[in-house]
Amino acid sequence: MSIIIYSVLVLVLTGIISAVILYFVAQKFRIVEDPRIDLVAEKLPGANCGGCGYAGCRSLAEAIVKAGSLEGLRCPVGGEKISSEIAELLGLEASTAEPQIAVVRCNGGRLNTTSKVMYEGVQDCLYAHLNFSSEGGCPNGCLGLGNCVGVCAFDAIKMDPKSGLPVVDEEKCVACGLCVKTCPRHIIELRNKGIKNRRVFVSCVNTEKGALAKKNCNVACIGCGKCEKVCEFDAIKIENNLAYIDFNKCKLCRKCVQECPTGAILEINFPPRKEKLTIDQTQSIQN
Amino acid sequence: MKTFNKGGVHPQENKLSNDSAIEVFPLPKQAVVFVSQHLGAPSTLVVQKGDKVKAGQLIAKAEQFICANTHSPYSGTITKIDFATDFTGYKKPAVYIDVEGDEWMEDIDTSKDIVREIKLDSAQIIEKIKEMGIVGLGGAAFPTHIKYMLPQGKKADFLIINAVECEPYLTSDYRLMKEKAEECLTGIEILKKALNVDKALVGIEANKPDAIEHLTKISKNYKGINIVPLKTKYPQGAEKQLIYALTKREVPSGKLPIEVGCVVNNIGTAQAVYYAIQKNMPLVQNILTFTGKNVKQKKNLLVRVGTPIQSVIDYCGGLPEDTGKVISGGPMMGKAISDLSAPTVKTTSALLLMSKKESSRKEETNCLRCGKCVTVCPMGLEPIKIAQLAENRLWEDTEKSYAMDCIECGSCLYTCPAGRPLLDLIRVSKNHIGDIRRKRAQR
Amino acid sequence: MNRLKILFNGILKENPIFVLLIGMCPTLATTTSAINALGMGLSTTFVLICSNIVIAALKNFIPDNVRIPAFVVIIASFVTIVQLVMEAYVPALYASLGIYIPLIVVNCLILARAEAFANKNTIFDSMFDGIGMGLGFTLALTILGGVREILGSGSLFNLKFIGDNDGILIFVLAPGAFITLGYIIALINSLSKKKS
Amino acid sequence: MAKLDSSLKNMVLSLSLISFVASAVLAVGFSLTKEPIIKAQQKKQQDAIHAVMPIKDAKIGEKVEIKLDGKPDAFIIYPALKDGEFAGAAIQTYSYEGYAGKIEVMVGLDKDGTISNYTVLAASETPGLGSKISEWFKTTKGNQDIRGKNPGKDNFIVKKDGGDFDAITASTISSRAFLSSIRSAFEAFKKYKEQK
Amino acid sequence: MALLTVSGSPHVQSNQSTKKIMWTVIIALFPALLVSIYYFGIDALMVTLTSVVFCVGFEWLIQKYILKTKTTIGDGSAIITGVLLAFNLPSNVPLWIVGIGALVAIGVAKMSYGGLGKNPFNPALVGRVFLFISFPSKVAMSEWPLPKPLFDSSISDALTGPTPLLALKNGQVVDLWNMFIGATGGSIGEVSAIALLIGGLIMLFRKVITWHIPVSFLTTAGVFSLILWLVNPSEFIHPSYQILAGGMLLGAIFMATDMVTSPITYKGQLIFGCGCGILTIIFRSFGPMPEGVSFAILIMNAVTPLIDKASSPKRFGY
Repeated sequence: MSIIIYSVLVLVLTGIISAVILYFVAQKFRIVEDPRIDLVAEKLPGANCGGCGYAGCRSLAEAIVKAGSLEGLRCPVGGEKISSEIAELLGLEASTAEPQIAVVRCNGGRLNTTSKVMYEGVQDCLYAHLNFSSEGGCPNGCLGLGNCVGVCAFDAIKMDPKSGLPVVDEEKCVACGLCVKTCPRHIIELRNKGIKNRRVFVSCVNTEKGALAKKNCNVACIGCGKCEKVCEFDAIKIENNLAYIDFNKCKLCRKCVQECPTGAILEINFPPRKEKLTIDQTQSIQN
Repeated sequence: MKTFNKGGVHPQENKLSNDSAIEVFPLPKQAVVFVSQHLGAPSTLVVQKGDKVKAGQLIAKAEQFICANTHSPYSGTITKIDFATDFTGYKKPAVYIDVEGDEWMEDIDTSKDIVREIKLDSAQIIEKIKEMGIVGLGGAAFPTHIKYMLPQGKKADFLIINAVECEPYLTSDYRLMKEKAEECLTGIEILKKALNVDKALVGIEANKPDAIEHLTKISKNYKGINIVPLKTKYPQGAEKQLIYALTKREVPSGKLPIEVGCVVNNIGTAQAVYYAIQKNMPLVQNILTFTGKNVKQKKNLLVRVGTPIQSVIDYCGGLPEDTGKVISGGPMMGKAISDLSAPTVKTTSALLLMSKKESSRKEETNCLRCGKCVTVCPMGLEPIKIAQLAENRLWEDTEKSYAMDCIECGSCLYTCPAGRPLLDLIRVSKNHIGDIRRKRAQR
Repeated sequence: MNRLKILFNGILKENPIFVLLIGMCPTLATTTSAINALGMGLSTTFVLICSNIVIAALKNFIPDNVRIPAFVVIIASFVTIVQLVMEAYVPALYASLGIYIPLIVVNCLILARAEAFANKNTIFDSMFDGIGMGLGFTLALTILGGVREILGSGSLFNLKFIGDNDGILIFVLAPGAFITLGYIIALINSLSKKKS
Repeated sequence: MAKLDSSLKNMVLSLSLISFVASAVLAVGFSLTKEPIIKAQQKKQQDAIHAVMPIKDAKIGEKVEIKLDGKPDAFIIYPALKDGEFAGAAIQTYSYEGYAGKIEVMVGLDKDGTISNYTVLAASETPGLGSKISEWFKTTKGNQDIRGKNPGKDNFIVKKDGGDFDAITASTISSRAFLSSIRSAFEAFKKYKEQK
Repeated sequence: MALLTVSGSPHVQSNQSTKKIMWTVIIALFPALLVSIYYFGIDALMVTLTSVVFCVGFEWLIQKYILKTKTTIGDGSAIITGVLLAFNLPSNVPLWIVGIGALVAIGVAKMSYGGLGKNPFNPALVGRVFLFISFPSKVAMSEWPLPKPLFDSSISDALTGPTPLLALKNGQVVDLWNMFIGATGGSIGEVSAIALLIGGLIMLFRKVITWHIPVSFLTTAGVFSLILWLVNPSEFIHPSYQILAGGMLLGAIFMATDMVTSPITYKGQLIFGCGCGILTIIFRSFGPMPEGVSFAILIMNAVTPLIDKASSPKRFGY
């Protein structure tokens, strides 16, 4: 019997002493942190992709709680759903933004340019960019060495082995913008996904004069201005010999696509037209 | 024999054009002169389309601190002011000139006489160097006058002249020293005066014994110019390595040579300075080595700036059949040319034609950790480590591995038995580190 | 349905050994043979289920700051009970596992489940989690022990099948545990990658 | 019920209550299993003694502890009595020279000191190598069987060191330790007989 | 005309290559192989061939079917692993055990880490140690085949006896000259000091290795064993035996100098060699086994990253 009393006494005493010690230690070293940070962080996807511009999901959560508003603090991965959830959690108003997707604005690649030189060395776009214009000669076009593929945390961008150009997977892309930041030639852009994923954009970033641009690449924008004239919504601007379609103004009427003499404007995810298009590159991108 | 303290390689020298005397390249019919041909801020154009220009006339003016003037190398009419492709394929603003005759500006002395008497004082010399658009001809094209405008409180002890020519194949400096020794030495004299020092050290590698002999003989007529033979080892011609080889002084990381009391200039620059000061002639021409193992006519040419590269090749017998690479400069640090229609610039010191076999890179295998890259690095870096970090895109760690100290001599890539693109990766890291530092500075 | 998911979560998706890699000490030490591994796995499972239930039941009663000592006391009690019972009634098993039984107290698996699951969920969910995790642990241990026994001693569950020859001795020793575990995890990773 | 706050009162109460219950349960459990555990241990001892005893159905006399010079622990001798006569003994002996420390052996000697049988009580020798001592020296093969040999007459040293017995392949150290424990047992046996 | 190529500088590369390095090592291994064929007969050749064939075969299979990458067996590194593994085994070892050793060396120690250049441990040594631990009764480290010159018919087959180290430990007398030329018991590649030295000189001359590791290894081992010998000549072995006997020379010249698993700077290599030397003598003198070179080198392999970190070269301008 004594063993029972003895062991109970020892254990209970240990318990009491450690509880007291723990209490004072906890008092002394308590870290005051806004408990909402944890709640917000829990809502975020936790991929730590850095697409929001912060080091990781928790940093974004800290920033959101600290700022007390969602103005400009958005998780590109989670999108609207998470934004509204967080807004609800913190009693804020969610900033609304349309879903976006990364778009590759170069259609040159191996199919539409002829190689004039060969590149050898480390397979890194930035390094090739430092050394020469490009195999086809276009100083603005895609180098095709895949830095964008390397940085994508969502496996959403792949090199097309045929054209040597990156292709964005619509399902997987979350518009985090890492590839946009990585591309040394600023070819990739985040554009609105559009109704039914339909988009019209100029697939060229070459700022050379028309003749020069056309010399190197079959599908270059030559800055002729035809699209600008045909556009009824004032969505197209020509600057530096290059047309740019403002996706906020574009109504997806597709008139410019037909008008473009080089086929530099692409339409994505539209049903096939009745009359056949002259440019078969459109299809190749759609695939 | 003196040399630098660590690392270095000894590639095949291949000085094939040693025996060809400097030849004057005929004037082209049409020339393209880039508005800015130096490192730093762009110069401002001062001529217009349709203007008639004479050789030596100013066409672009330096208006900012690190900047240099550009002069017309030709007399003729400006037909166009537009972008032109440089040899890397990028577009740069340029002046197109239709060459008509060869009429120089009136105040330029085009005679061959050697003028040794220096009339100007230090400040005037520096001003004149600036005016004549002299840039470093060693390769970097850094405006020369800035080196001589010493920062407050710094004093130079030595003028160091780089006549090492450690790059394989190149012979332009060698020919210069053999044929124009007086001009070079007078140029050094002028630079000495500009810098207010009484000692100039001229480093020459031991593989040019007759140049050493020749210069040593002539330098007896000049005071305070020491010709120092150096052991043949690449990259002896790198600024910091040369200073160490000649003075045993180590330029601290991230600092300029003036920190240890030295100013370094290329021997070619010294000659250009001679012309600028004594003959009033701006930098409009330079000596160009045309070489390569399969090239039939290996030449050293005096070429005006703005000559199309293609015309130089044609002049020397055209492109050999199996040419795989055309390089502007030497095989170790030169740049590969992607567009042969581009014109030469002030610093085009060589055109090297390499066969496919000679120039193509080794097959890449896994790193063997042999450590040869570490052994040969003249800066004491660990290229193997930096490359590994760069492959994993850990740019901040490459900075901590001192990637920024790399002088891009290429010894690591040259020596790597596994054919790893070490220097490529280090250069990429340096670029990223630059971005990171800029971002940091903004904060 | 939900509970079934919890159950299989522990066995496959979050297998404590092959996926979460927790509780490595008994894993490496006791898997010299399949039977030892099975014994260890079942003892741990028992403790895990009991502690999960008790902790889930008491979770509101335990203030956050003393939860770890409280958990440890609860877990340690069950382990001691297992040890006493085993010593009293299955001395043979106790002889081979004896020194590892007390180590169940500090098996991260049990504390981790208490902290991560039982402390937040209902009694029944916790029980199923305990069963699932325990079975996953037992399964993994038995596989590991089986492979090591086959390679190291040429037998399985003490049934010799390669005659008089010894096996590859290193697999019975500590390095063999690491090597086997590493390759099994690699295999599972490559299989699951292929699947997705 | 909401979770309790981490106040001093709650913490102390909760932890001490849990400790109280746990210790109570354990104490009860301990007292319940005390008897069976002792019995199990005794049975193991008895089994070992009986297994090595030179004569069947012998009565086991009072155990005697013998200390030897230079040996730290006592050797325990269980004399076997047949019809009240001393007919041999089971000796619990040990050696600290094993590859992994102490090995404990129960060895049976008849009244002349000839070895009848032995069993290894505790050893942590390398599995597959040193652990073979439990079988090796009672296998009829080569010069390895020690049964029927007498440490007083035969040289209980491994062949390599000039003795009579084959060491286990690649486990010379364990073999040496084992034979040394048998020699010690014989020493103790002699001393016991002298004392008597 | 073919297209011009563009790349960053430099545009020339030295004529060194992985392949050349590997084949030089293979050539350097030949003298030792020939000596052991002379002394151990066709068995030595069989073990070596089996080991090479299995190593190359496993590397090919793993690259082709498991990793699905380009096969690189042409670079010769698997052949070196094969030869070195065989050199560390006795000539009377069963061939199936050699196969298992090759699988471990290539599969576990090399390919698991990503192939050539990524393995932290010397694959041949890992294979050898694996066999040594796994098959103590078959790769016995106490009984070794004794030399039987190829043309000497006076000695009958399959004689075994202790290696010089073990013999010395047991107080027997061993002839130094026999150890130097290789007429002694031991594993295939380690017996002949002269053949190993010739191989080392070939590699040194072709700049495949530098002197740092072998010299620091042997010097440290020599000095340390000399100290021990001076303290107690009856218990410890004379340094000259220490260096000539066992795998010391094979380890110092061929195993420790493996560039993949040794430090990259000269400073680091000196530290590495010293570590190997001291550990070897400690294992030999105070350990339960007569030999310790393999373990010493493997342990130093493990600390190589730390040595690398500690011995980075002095940078210019700091």
